Amino acid sequence: MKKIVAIIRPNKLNVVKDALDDIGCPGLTVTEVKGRGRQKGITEIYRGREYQIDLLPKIELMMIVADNDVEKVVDTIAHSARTGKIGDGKIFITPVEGVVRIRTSERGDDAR
Amino acid sequence: MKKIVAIIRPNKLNVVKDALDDIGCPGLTVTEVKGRGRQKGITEIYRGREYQIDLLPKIELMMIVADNDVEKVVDTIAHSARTGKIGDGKIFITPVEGVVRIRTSERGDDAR
Amino acid sequence: MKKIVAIIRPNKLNVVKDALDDIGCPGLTVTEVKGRGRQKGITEIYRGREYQIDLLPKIELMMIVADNDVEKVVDTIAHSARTGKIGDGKIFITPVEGVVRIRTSERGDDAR
Amino acid sequence: MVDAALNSGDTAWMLISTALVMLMTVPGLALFYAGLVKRENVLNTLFLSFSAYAVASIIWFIYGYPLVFGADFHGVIGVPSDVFFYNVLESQALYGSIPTSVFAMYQLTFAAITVALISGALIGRLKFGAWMLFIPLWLTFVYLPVAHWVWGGGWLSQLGALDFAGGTVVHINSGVAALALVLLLKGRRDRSLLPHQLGYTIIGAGLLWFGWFGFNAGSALTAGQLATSAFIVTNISAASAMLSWMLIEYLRFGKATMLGAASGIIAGLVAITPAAGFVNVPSAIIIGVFTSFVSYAAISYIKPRLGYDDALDVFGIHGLSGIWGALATGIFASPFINAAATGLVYGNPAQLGIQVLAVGATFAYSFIATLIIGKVIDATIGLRVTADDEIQGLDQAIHDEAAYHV
Amino acid sequence: MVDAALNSGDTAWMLISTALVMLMTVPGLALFYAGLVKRENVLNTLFLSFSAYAVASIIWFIYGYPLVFGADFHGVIGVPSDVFFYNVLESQALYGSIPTSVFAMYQLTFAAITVALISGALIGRLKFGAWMLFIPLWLTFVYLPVAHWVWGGGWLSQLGALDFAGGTVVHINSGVAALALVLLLKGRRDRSLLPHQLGYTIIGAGLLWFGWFGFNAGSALTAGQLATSAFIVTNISAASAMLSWMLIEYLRFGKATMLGAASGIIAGLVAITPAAGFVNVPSAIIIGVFTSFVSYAAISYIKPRLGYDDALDVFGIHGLSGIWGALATGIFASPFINAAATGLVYGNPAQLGIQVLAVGATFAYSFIATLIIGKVIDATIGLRVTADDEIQGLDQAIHDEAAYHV
Amino acid sequence: MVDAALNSGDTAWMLISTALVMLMTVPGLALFYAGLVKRENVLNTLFLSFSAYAVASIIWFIYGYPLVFGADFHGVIGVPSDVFFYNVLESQALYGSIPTSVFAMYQLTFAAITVALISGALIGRLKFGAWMLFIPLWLTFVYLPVAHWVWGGGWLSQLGALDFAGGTVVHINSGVAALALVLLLKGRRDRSLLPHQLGYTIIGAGLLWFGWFGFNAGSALTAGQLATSAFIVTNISAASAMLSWMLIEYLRFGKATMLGAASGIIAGLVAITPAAGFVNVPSAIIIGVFTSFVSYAAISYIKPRLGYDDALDVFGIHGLSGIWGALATGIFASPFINAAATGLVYGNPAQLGIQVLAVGATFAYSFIATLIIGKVIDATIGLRVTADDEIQGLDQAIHDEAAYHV
Ligand SMILES: Nc1ncnc2c1ncn2[C@@H]1O[C@H](COP(=O)(O)OP(=O)(O)O)[C@@H](O)[C@H]1O
Ligand SMILES: Nc1ncnc2c1ncn2[C@@H]1O[C@H](COP(=O)(O)OP(=O)(O)O)[C@@H](O)[C@H]1O
Ligand SMILES: Nc1ncnc2c1ncn2[C@@H]1O[C@H](COP(=O)(O)OP(=O)(O)O)[C@@H](O)[C@H]1O
Repeated sequence: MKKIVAIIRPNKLNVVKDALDDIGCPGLTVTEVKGRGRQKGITEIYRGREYQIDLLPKIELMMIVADNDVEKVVDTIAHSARTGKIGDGKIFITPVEGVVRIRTSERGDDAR
Repeated sequence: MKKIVAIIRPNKLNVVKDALDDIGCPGLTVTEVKGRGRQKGITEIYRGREYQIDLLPKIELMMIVADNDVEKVVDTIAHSARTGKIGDGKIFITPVEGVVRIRTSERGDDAR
Repeated sequence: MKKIVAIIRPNKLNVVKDALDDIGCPGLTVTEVKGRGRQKGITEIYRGREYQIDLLPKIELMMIVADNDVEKVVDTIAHSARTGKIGDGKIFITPVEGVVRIRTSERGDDAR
Repeated sequence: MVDAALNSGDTAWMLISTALVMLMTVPGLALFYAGLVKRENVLNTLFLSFSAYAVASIIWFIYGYPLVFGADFHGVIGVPSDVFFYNVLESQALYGSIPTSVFAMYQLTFAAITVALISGALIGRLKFGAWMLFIPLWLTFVYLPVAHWVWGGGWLSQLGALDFAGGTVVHINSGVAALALVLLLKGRRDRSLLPHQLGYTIIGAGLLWFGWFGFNAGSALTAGQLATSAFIVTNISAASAMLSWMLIEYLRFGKATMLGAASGIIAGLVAITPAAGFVNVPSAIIIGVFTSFVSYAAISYIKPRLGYDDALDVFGIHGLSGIWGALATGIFASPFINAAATGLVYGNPAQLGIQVLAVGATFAYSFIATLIIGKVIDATIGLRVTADDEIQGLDQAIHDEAAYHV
Repeated sequence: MVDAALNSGDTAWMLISTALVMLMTVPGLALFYAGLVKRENVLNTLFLSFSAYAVASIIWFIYGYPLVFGADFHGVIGVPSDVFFYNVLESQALYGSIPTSVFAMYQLTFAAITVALISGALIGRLKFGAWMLFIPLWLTFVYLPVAHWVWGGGWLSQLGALDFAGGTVVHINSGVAALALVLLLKGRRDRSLLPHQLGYTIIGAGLLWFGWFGFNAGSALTAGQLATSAFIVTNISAASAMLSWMLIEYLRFGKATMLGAASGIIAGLVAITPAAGFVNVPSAIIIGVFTSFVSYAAISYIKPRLGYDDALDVFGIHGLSGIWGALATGIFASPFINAAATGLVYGNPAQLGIQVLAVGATFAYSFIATLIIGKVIDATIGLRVTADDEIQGLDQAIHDEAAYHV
Repeated sequence: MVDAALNSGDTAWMLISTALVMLMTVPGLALFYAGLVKRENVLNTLFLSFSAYAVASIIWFIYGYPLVFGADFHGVIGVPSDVFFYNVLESQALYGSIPTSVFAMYQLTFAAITVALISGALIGRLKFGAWMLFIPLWLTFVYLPVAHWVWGGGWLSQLGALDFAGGTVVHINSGVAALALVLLLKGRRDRSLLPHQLGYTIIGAGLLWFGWFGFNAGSALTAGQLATSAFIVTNISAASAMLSWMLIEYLRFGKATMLGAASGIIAGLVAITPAAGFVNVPSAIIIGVFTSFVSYAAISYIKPRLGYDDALDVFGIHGLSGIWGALATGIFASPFINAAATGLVYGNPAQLGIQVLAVGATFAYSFIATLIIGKVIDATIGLRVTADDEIQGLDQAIHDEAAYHV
């Protein structure tokens, strides 16, 4: 089992969610975050003064998936979240050692 | 050392926190998240139109614990967060390679 | 590649961000979280009644960095986020198995 | 000629006073309460005030107004006539120097806010259907008679009870009803008062203070010296009570809170309400300063000890500051301000006795009648939501909507 | 002597009524709309109302007022005179018992809110520059003539069309203009109505209800029986429509929503507007109850079927409840309330025919003229923002600011 | 007979004007400021305005009113009499056609908002205790004398200085005091102006605009032509200044901001305040358009260059637009609007000289006296919170509460 964390554009959330539905991996957890990478910040003006806002709003998507679903899920996210412009975000894969479903105390792959 | 991430119902946070206190593992970090799994979404009505809200509010609990506390902590969370109904959430365990306490720069187990 | 997660004081965010800029590691993702550790909570009063607020606001900083940058980044965060008082927070290092840049589908180190 | 004595200045003042009192409920009180509740109960809280105003608006013109202000029937109730406001607008009748209809409309806004006030005690666990049933029952069987007794020529007014703008009729009445219902409803699972957005409460407090000028100074029914006098003492009592609440907090905790200050404002406005047209500036300062001690003590010491869950302190603030105000009227009423009333300090101790009687009668009647209404509703459709609905929050559970979306 | 007939009570009432109608737009309507939109479009939504008010304020005194209320020119438009309000303040002229200038200022607030209303349909995708151009064009070519026809002595008023406070001039006019523009603008990418902060909408609804007393009762132009009568029916229609909207939702879903109740309030206020000075209490209840069915049906059944993206339902609520109100005026106008008007149920069916004509003429003129103005703007500077700007949200994209910062 | 000349229309207008000016501070200005600050300072910011209003309410009736409006003592101050408003309500005295007491109450709201305005410059770092001490000191030693000089028959009014509704007494006075205190207080650690919830600021701006009609048109003290005239020019100046601020931003950045527009509204209202009862429509447009240039320049160019940390631009907007308005009154005052005043363009250049003198005297006195008061407070209990408190945010640090809970 792997943990996949993807940082995507906020307005891509719905497309990505639907795409993950279609490949049969609906389970996910979403967090509102802010980030910076290569995308440069934006400027806001208040009473004639410019403020550089360098952290831009993003959405973090977290999914636990079976080992052999990793490729499929990563590809699906990468594909559906892409605009081709700087700021599209990243996907990170990290190892998972155990999963428990709280409702039933099932463990392991079944618990996802 | 392990990192334990639990996704639980928002209204279970206090019970879980207290239970973790009782077993002597108070340190934790909490994030408001939204998620979907098997639990189906809810419907909201605005001016006669229904909206499917498929991401439900959850709380993400993150804890770094010593290897031999993992079982205890996981059991405590699973037990105190359970309602038995769909939507109770998941616990994920992942490896940790290092911990630093910012205040003192201590590293390793002592830094938790 | 490693994933570095740091829990810091909210008012240290700007200093830490600038310090990371200076060492050439700008990419990061930030989440508003709440946490408890050794720092004891605060008390709020409403109409003569006291409430114990034991979860204090913190900022979670997440960065994916190359293996040989880990030390540098950890030191920089630890140094710039320190006040020396309880509540300064923690840094956790976890392994990463893969990174994908959504915009280009590049993988591995280049994708950071 | 019908319009012979119509005074356009008085009428203008009553029109705007009516609008001001309306604003106190919608959205003033609604916001004041909504800011104090959990994020998950915001809309339900607003809804309780809005629906109280709407239902009262209809009932008042169907049969409410004549039951209060119709010809007195043995001191108990008005004789119903003019149902559906039949022929009142058409007749162009006058009430003093203003149209009868503006007087009726002005009085409606008092009936409406009285019911809405009760809701603050009940938030977080009351069935919405129970509330929709409670409004007409309580208005009919509690508000209308009590208002008749005090303002409509009923037995309390015949005895000479003083209530310039509603200390008894509005505040004691609603505060006591809130207490009675809370005893039936029982406490919430989570009783914390962690306001989800205090800004709403502050907007509400501001609009309440603003609208209260219509409430108290409008009760003069003319735009002249009496209205002005009521206006001034209303303002200074609110200010005094705000500062005295801050002082209490400062003495106890070393810090003053904004919610405390807002609570003091409301307590000060409540306390001056029955006295507004009868007292001078120094008396108003005393009334205001003291009322915060009364309400603060009730909320901080008595409530926790007795254990009833008056969620937003309707009994503590409206009930008790209302009682203090009603008594203070008997103490401080000055014949130099208003020839119609003389209190204890001007040599008429009997007035205080009458005030005690009016307070006692209103307390007893409101408490018992509300208990009966509550019991009936509980036995039929039930008062309380399910535990699940309470935990999930009422906005989602019983209205299918949320106050905020990201 | 010029001031001979000036009545200070009437003048006081018109001054405050004017301020009340101003408050309806700024910040009432602005907030009502802003609460319903996405977090990323809040400031832009507020800005559309504020800029409408500001631009109308200038235009009105430069040339707007005389084009409506100047000497009639063949029933079509007023003769422009007194540009820049030249010599009007100085002349101290009277309009009935009040200064001409307060009448002019009062009327300005109607022009301003009419344009601001339109913006609700357009949010989330309209170029700001296009709006800044639309305001003067639409005011000049649509509002001023229609207002002249109905209120300034133009052909509709010569025919005897009734519109007490703006059912035709304000609500049908703005609702239809909104529909026309929406057809040009096309739908938003994301049409969901998930209000980002319903509390704003509730504050807005409260201020609108409050301000509407100035709108409708102020239209009596005096502080007397007629103002009072309009005040009462305004209130009861709003309350009735709120409850009937709740009932519809309850019958359909088993639950009532706060946004539904707020929508009902607005629909009830719109519907009573043309009738406010002409009908009695029972008629107002009927008008209010029925109007929620009209607007609810439009929003829930017709809009989805036809597919136009009237974002915040300006046509559905203001257009259609406005039409119902205009017709209802022809049905229920009672000569016992106002000798100036007799409707169908009091034996004058012809009035209904005149109302149909006024509705039809306003609908057709507003629709076609707005379409032309919209086309011209689209062909020159363009109506719609880029897809990128729409997705990013207009606050950031076209104003470089954000409504919230953490 | 005492009431012989009481005019109920004028009295109604003054009662409601008083309530309107009260609403400007509580909660208008409080919200306007609170929306602009960081989430952690919201309640403290609200509290500064509320406490200013409450303390002023008490002081005014204890001794403030007679010091301003009592018999003139050598042009400097009023002779104190009637402390605790002794016998004023009871005497039922008249001030022109209205009760003396409503005039006194109306004037209180001006004193209160003047102090509250100052707080905008100080937010984020001022000790609460220092503020609670500053209010009575500043009112007593700065506001009361200056108000006496200009409005109470003091030396400036004897010289013929014009200030219809408070350009000098309220806006220059508070703006300059803000500047003086800021120099003592020093800058905040974090000077960014990233409004945490601009919606509050917009509600505040709307209520300020609404209330300003009471402020300016109420200053006529009667409901007639003069009030109407002041009402109209107030509105058009605000609208003009809003549009001109938008234009400046558009020329500089290609985009207009909602906060800019709101800032323009306030600047336009401030500038017209001293001139409101003296100028006609075209002059008001000029005053409004130009004032945004004045305040914008001050905020964008002068402030950063000089480096003082006037947090919410009290000096930049109230101080400088107030000065421009006071001078503009000397330029544009038209004897055809108000026989009492003739300005430069109507052939009386001396008036401009008098205005310059009044501005200079107020500036100098307010600056120096405020500096002294500030120094005294700093030397005793201290002006500034600890660095820790500032960083943590004042709501938590000094009030133990938070504006928002999830
Ligand atoms: N090294 C990193 N560690 C953690 N988060 C990162 C890192 N680099 C980028 N991110 C996240 O990804 C988001 C998009 O990155 P960015 O570099 O702007 O886009 P792109 O990958 O298209 O060049 C950032 O806003 C940030 O949240
Ligand atoms: N595969 C997954 N990856 C990440 N988060 C998940 C996953 N499955 C479930 N979750 C999280 O757990 C929450 C509860 O899951 P759900 O399936 O509804 O409950 P249960 O485990 O009781 O069946 C979800 O809302 C989501 O936040
Ligand atoms: N064991 C832990 N697991 C997860 N998060 C923790 C843990 N211990 C501390 N934290 C996070 O770090 C923050 C600061 O910790 P604290 O113990 O107060 O400071 P310090 O490390 O300076 O003693 C906490 O608020 C919490 O968010």
